Amino acid sequence: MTPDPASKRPTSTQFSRGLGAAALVGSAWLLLFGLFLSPNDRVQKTGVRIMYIHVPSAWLAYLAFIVTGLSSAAYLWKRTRSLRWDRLAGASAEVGVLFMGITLVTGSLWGRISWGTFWTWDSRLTTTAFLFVTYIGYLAVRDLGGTHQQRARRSAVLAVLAVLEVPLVHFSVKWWRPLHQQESVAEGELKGLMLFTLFVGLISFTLLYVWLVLHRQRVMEMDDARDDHGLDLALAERRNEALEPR
Amino acid sequence: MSTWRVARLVAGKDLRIEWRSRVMVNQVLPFAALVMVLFAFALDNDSVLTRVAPGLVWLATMFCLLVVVQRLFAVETADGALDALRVAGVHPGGIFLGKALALAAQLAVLELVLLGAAFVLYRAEFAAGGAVLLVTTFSTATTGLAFVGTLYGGLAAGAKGRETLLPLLMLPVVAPVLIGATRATEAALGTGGATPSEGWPWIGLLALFAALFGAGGTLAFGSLIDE
Amino acid sequence: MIAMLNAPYVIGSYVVTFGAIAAYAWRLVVRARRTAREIPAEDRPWT
Amino acid sequence: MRLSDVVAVLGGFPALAGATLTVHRSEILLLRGPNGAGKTSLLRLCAGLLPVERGEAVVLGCDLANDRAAVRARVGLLGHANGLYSDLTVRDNVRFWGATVGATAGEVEASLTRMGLAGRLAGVAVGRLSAGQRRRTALACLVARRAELWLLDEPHAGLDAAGRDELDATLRAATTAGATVVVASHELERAGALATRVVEVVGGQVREVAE
Repeated sequence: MTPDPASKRPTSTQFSRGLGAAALVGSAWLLLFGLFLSPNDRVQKTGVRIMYIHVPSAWLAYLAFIVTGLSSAAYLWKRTRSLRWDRLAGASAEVGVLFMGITLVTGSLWGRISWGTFWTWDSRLTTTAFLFVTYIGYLAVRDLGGTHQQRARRSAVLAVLAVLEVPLVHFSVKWWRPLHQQESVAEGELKGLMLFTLFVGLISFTLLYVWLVLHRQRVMEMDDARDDHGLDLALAERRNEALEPR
Repeated sequence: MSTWRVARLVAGKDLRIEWRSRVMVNQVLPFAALVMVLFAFALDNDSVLTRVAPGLVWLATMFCLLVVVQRLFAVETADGALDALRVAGVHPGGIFLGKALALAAQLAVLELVLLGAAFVLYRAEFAAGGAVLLVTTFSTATTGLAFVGTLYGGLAAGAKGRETLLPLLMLPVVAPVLIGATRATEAALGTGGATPSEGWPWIGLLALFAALFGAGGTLAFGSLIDE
Repeated sequence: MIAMLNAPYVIGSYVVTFGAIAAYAWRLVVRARRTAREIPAEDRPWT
Repeated sequence: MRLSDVVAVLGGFPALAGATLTVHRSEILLLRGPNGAGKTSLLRLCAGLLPVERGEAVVLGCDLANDRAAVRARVGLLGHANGLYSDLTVRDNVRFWGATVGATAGEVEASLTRMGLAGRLAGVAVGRLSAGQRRRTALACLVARRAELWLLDEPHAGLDAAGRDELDATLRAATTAGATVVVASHELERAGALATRVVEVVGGQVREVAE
């Protein structure tokens, strides 16, 4: 007897399975190159190895928030209004928060090695921390309840406001401590195998991002469908209530 | 009814409520003074206190902002007045501007008291040359805070009783005001050898902040309090 | 190689990263299975 | 006002499950039915507070699905909550709600008199009033709002005999002036005498009641 594959992996398709496999292979490569095959950096020594995960996760987190902002705008715009945009925004924000959390943890571990401290009030770091908190708030607002349309409208407005907020926070923090080192990451110095490893990291994080968002978004769609389905059942029950003799 | 008339009506109503209930005078201002005293306990050093006085004034303002915003929307949700406002069909942008106006007026009083407390308790020094900058800083920062406070307060109130979310949503957003207003106030008071000319760029940031959230709030407030 | 300077920090960051992603992905799959049982197949248009 | 097969959802629960109802101009319609039948939801839906999930709802000639803003200013809703500011006086409350539709000072005073609130009571903060007096104040606000469609949820609750008489007279006067009134009430005798038509709400649906 073969189990129904659809119920074991309800959110996967051939495409997403391929994507997942590619993401796994990419991650394995990243581990291999990042931890073993790539050489130590002259300046950063072993610290550079953290960069292979830190930089891609930071980039993808920013990309995720851009996707959230754009799809929220697409939801608010009347002609493209669809709950699909809302779900994409939500899924992307959730994965973005995950990656941003990873960015903060790996960043402070890297900072401990390179600067001797877990945290500095660098504008990039601080903006990142604020983004993290802002999108945690965004996810909390998504959970507030109400109809799907209410959820979508509230959170879309919030996401667009967050887009306004980010540059303001960034520039205010930047002017606040102007004397700090500008470049915290020495991407420009990476060459050869190190650059290749960073590239592997970027590819595999992109694959992971797409896979996670795709599945998260499908789970949300199922949740929404379940709510609608529940409504139909409740509706039928409610109608029977009226038929009962009094 | 025009947006401005709605704004005037709502602001007048909120200030009248404030005048009658005296929550600001009897509760928020004592709380603000208390916070200023507690800062002194925590920092326990006169020269440090004088140095950080502008920052503490604005930090205390942020804390009180949370309290005032919650009160601002509690009067609407307590007896279903928010629903009634929605049914009354008044322009939501007008409600936003009106409530922001009332909030700004209350914040202005609060900030005056906090600034006075900083002079008395922390021995902050006043430089006459920075008076214009000081007034400009306080008015632009207050405008920005009032817009953000009303916007996020409305979001929390529209979401029915989830006011606990307010600090999490609002504090990250007002961070630029905290930074900008602190630096500009330092420049105006000459704290730590700062000069007024260092303060003016921050006014630009504060004004941009106020303009962005004022416009955003007027447009978006309807969809936040609706339903 | 693996016996390197600051190994706890480097390895720790890899463990945190892939641990967090794997935990999140696992949670997604579990949730998907649970929800899928409650809805008819036609509500999954991608299959 | 016309509802056809309207479904409305409140917190995932179908408060209205296919309600169909037509209300004519100048009618006083009584909604009766057990608790939880959907009376309040029906009123809130007509006021544009509850979104129409399915079906069609046309109120005062405007489709609620896309023109709620146009309806809102023209209806008056008295829900379970009074929608009053407890720190303000009776007069201030009526003046504020009247001002949202541009009522003059004379109209405000007339509304206060109508509900027996003129005089000393008008200067008292709403928070210090009894429940019945608050209800009167809310009704006075509604009078000042000059609505074309009055939606009243248990308006008689808490009112004394004089207040009920004043309310009934007010509603009759409003319908004579061309307004339409929908009342949800459990006090069938009182409201039944007032109403020109009665329907029953059960299980989120509306049933006509044979006279």
